[in-house]
Amino acid sequence: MPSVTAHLLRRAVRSLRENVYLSLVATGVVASATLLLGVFLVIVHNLQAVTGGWERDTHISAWFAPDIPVERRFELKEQVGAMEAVSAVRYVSEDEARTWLAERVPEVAPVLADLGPDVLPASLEITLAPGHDDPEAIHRVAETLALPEFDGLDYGQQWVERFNAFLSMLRILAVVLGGMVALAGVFLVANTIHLVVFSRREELDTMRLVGASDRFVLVPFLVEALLQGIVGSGLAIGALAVLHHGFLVRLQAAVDLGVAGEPLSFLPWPMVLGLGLLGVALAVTGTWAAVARFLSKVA
Amino acid sequence: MPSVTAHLLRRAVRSLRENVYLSLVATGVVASATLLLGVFLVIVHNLQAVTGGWERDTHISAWFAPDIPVERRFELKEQVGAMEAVSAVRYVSEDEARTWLAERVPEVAPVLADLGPDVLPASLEITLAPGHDDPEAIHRVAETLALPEFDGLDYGQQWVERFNAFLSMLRILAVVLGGMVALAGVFLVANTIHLVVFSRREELDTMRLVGASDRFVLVPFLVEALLQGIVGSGLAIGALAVLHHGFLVRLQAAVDLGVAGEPLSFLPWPMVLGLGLLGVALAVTGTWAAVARFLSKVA
Amino acid sequence: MIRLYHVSKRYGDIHALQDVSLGVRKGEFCYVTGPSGAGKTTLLRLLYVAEPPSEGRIWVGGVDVTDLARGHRHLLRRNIGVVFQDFKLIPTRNVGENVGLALEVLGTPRETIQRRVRAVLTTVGLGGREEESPRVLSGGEQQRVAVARALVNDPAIVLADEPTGNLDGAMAIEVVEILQAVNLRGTTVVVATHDTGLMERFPYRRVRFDRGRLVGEVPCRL
Amino acid sequence: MIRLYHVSKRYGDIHALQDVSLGVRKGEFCYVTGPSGAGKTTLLRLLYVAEPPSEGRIWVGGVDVTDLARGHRHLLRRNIGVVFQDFKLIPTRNVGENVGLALEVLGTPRETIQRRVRAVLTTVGLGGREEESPRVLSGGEQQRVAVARALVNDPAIVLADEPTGNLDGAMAIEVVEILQAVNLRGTTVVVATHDTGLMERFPYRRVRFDRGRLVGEVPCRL
Ligand SMILES: Nc1ncnc2c1ncn2[C@@H]1O[C@H](COP(=O)(O)OP(=O)(O)OP(=O)(O)O)[C@@H](O)[C@H]1O
Ligand SMILES: Nc1ncnc2c1ncn2[C@@H]1O[C@H](COP(=O)(O)OP(=O)(O)OP(=O)(O)O)[C@@H](O)[C@H]1O
Ligand SMILES: [Mg+2]
Ligand SMILES: [Mg+2]
Repeated sequence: MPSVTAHLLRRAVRSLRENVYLSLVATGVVASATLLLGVFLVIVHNLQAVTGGWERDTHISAWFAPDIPVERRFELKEQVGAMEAVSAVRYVSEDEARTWLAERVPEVAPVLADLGPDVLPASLEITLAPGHDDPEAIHRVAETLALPEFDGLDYGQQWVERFNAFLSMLRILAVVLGGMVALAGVFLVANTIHLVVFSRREELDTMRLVGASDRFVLVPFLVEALLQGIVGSGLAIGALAVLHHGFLVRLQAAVDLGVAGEPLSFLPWPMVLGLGLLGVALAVTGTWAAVARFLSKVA
Repeated sequence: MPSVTAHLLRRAVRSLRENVYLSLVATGVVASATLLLGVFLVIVHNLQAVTGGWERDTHISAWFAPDIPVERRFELKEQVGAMEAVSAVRYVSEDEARTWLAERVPEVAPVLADLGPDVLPASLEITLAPGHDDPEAIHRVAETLALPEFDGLDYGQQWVERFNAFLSMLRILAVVLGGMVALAGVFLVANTIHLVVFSRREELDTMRLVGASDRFVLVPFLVEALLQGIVGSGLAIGALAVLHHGFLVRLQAAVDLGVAGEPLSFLPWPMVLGLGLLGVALAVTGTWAAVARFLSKVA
Repeated sequence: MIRLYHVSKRYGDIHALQDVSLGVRKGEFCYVTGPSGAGKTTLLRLLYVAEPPSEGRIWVGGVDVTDLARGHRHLLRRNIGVVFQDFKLIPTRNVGENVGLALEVLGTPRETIQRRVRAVLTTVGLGGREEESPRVLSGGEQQRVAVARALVNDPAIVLADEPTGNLDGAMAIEVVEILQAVNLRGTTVVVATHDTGLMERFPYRRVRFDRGRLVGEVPCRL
Repeated sequence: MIRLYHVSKRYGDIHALQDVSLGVRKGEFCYVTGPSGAGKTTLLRLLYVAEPPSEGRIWVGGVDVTDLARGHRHLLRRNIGVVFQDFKLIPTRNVGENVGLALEVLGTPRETIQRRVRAVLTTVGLGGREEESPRVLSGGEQQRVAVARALVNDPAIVLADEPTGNLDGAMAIEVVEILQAVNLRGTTVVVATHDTGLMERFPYRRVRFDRGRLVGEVPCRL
C-alpha cells in the first residue's frame, strides 16, 4: 500500500475511533436507507419477473370452423408457422381445449363432462415473434389470418390492453415509490451526515486555523465516509439476503403460492453491486457536501 | 392558557429559534419517516380493499342436471335460500352462464356463438352467510346440496384455497415490510434526535450544574419534540394527500385500470389520525430517550 | 459551611486530590491556590458534586454530599454559585438568558429575572449587553458573564474558579470587590486563583495545594 | 513583519478596532495590552486572517493579507503559531495529536512529528502526557498544550492571546521565557496579555488599546 494511502487510511481510522458514536450512527443510517431501497428493489424485481411472464404469454388463438379436415388444419399450421411475425404455433385439439377450459374456469369443471366431447373447437395457438407483439403488430397478423377456415380469432385484444394498462400503472407506481424511497433515503443519509459533521464543526475550524488546507480537512472525512458506506451497504445487503432467503423464500414455500408460479428470486448480482455502490455514493457525496458547506463557513 | 403551559411553550419556542437548524432537521426526519409509513399504509389499505372484494366473492355454484323443469329449479332455489348458512341465492340461466363465460374467458368468446344456446347449464349461485365461508363450512353446505337435481357442484375449493394462500402471503409480506419500514423509521428518527441532542449535550451539562432539575431540562425538549412531531406529521400527511389525489387517483383514471376495479381510496380518518399520532409519538419518545440517556451521563 | 474529611480523588493513576481535610466556615472568604494541575478545580468540582470523591467525606451547608443522590444535587447547586474556569456559557442563548438561567431553574417570575439580570450585569460592567451572544464576546467579557450568573440568585456559597484569568488588573480588582461585597452580606466565598497580586491586595485566608496535597495555609490578614 | 495601515473592524454597531496603524518588525517581541474588550483578540484574528478588516490594509510577512483568498490562508497560517485565548484544542484527539496537528498539516513524517511533539511538550512541563485527552486536563495544562501547538512547527511569527491567564506565577514566567527563547532565535512574537507583573519582569515593547483604539505605546526597556 503506498504510504499516502496508508497515511490517509490511518488518519481516517483514527478519526473513526475518536468519533465512534458518530461513525456508528452514520454507518447505521447508510445501512438502513440502503436496506429500504434494497427491499424495494427485490419487490420490483420479482414483480417484473412475474408480470414479464404475463406479457410473454399473450398470443393469438385461431379457432377452427367446424368440419375442417385434420390435414387442412395442419397445412394451415405450417403456413402460419412460416410467417415472419410468428415464432411458434401449437395445435390445440378439442380435447386439450376442454382440459384447458376446465383449468381456466374451475367453476365449470364439474359440468364439462356432460357437455359432450367437443365443447370447444380445435385451435391454433400462435405465439408472436419478439418485436411483433405490440397491439398494432398483433392486429396486422390477425388480419392476414382472416381466412374462411377460421371461425374466430382471439388475440386477447382486451387482455393485452388491460394487462398493459395494469403493468404500466404498476411500473409508474414502482418508479414513483422507488423515487420516494430513494429521495427519503438520500434526505435521511444526507441529514444524518450533516448532523455528524455539524457536531465536529469546531474541529474543522481549528484545523483550518492551524494551517490545514481544505483538502487536508476533507479527505479523511471522505475516506471515513467510504468506509462507513462500504460497511453500511455490506450490512444492508447482508440483511437483505438474510431476509430474502431466510424469510421470503421460506414463506413462499410454506404457502405454496399457486398464483405467481415462479419462485421469488434474489436480485441479480449487477443490481446488488449497484445497490452497494449507491449506499457508498450516498455516504461519500453526503459527507462531501456537508464538509464543503461547513468549510465554506470557516475562515 | 395557564401560565405554566405558556411558560413551557415560550421556553420551547425560544429553544426552537435558538436551534433552528437542528429543529428543522428533526422535523424533516419525522416528516419523511411518517411519509414513508403513510405511503406504505395507503398501499396496504388499497390492497386490502381489493383483496377484501375477492374474498367476499367466493360462493358455491350448483349446476343443474339437464332436463330439470324450471318450476323445480325455483323450488330448489327457495329451499337453498332458506338454509341458515346461506345469505343469498341467485338463479343463473343458460344465457347468463354463456355471457359470463365469454367475459370470464375472452379467448373463447369468438366461438361461443357457434356452440349452440346451451353451452353451459343453468345454475344456482349461492352466497354464504358470514361465519359460514371458511373452507369447512363450505364443505358442509356442499354436502347438503348433494341432490340428484344437481349435476355438479363447484365451490371454488381450489380458488378459495389459492386466494387464501395468496392473501395470507400478501398479508405476511405487508406486515413484514410494514414492520421494516416502521423499524427503519423509528431507528432513523431516534438516531437523528439522538444526534440533535448530542450536539446540545454541553447545554444539558451546564443546565444541571446551575441547578436545573432533570424535569426542567427534559420538559422543553419534549414540548419541542411535540411541536416538531406535529409539524412533521402534518407535513407528511399533507404530502401523502397531495401524492394520492394529485397523482395516484389521476394516474388510475388515466390508465383506467380494468383489473382492480374499485377506485383507490385514501386512508380512512382514524388511520390518518393514527399515522399522525405515530409521528408525534416517534418524535416525543425519541427525544425522551435521548435526553434521558444524556442526562444519565451528566452529574 | 464546607468540610472535607480525608478526601482523595483519583483518575486512574493520577491523584488529583490526596487526603485533603479542610473546613470553611459560614461567611468566610478563602483563596485556593497552587500551581497548574494542583487540584483546585477538582476540589471545587467535588463541592458542587460534579463527581463523588474516591475516598473521604464531604459536607456542604451541613449536608453530607459524599454520595448525594442525583435527584437532590440540583437542590444543593441552587445554593451554590459557580464561576467555571471554562465559563460554561450556553452559546445558543444570549447573555441575559445565560445569566437568568440560574433564576429560571428556581421558577422565578420573568420580570424579577429581567430586573435581577440587568442589575448584576451592570455590576460586572456589562450593562445593556443582555441581547448579545456569548460567542461574540471577548474572553474577559465572557468571564464576567460567568461571574454574573454565579451571583444572580444570591447563593449561600460562591465557588469561583480563576475568575480573573482573562481580566486586566483594574477589572480583576473590581470583580474581587464584588465578591467581597457579596461576602460581607454573609455569603461564603471560595476563590481558586493564581493571582498573587490580588491575594496581596485582598489578604484573606489562603490554602495552598500542590500535586493534590494541601501543602500550606496563610490565615486572613484583614 | 507585521504592518497595519488605518485598520478598523466593526461588528454591527460595535467598533472592535478603530483606525489602528501599527508595525511590528521581524524578530521583535511586542505586548498588546488593554482592558477587557479593548480589541486585542480582534487584532490577532485579523493577523491570521480569521476575518478581513472593515477598513484599512494589513501586511504579514511582506504579503498583503487584507483580502487574502481562502485558498492561500492556510499557507500564511503555517508560518504563524497562534495560542488561542480559548485554546481551541480538539477534544476527540489526545494531547500529542493536538500538538502534532500543526506539523501534520505540513506533511511532516510521523517520526519527526513524534520527536518534535515530545520535545515541545517537555518544554511546557507536560512531558509524557501525550496520550491524555485535553478534556481531562486542568485549565493551565490545556493552556500549555495550546502554547506547545503554537511553537511545534517553528513558525516565523507567534501570536499568543493571553497565554498565561490560567497559569500560576512561576509557570507564567516559564512560558514567557519560552517565548523569549523563541524570539531570540529570530521569531516575531506578539503577546496579548493583562499581566502587568510579567510585563514588568520582561519589559519589551507594549502597545496599549482601549475600546478599539491604539491609545499608547511603551518602548522596549531591555
Ligand atoms: N477527569 C479527569 N480525568 C483524568 N485526569 C484528570 C481529570 N480531571 C482532572 N485531572 C487531572 O487532575 C489534575 C488536577 O486537575 P485540576 O483541574 O484540579 O487542576 P487545577 O489545580 O485546577 O489546575 P489549573 O490551575 O491548571 O486549572 C490534573 O493533572 C488533571 O490533568
Ligand atoms: N464576532 C463578533 N461580533 C460582535 N462583536 C464582537 C465580535 N468579536 C468581538 N466582538 C466585540 O468586540 C470587542 C473587542 O473584542 P476582543 O475579543 O477583541 O477584546 P479583547 O481585547 O480580546 O478582550 P479580552 O481581554 O476580554 O479578551 C468586544 O466588545 C466584543 O464583544
Ligand atoms: Mg483549574
Ligand atoms: Mg481577548
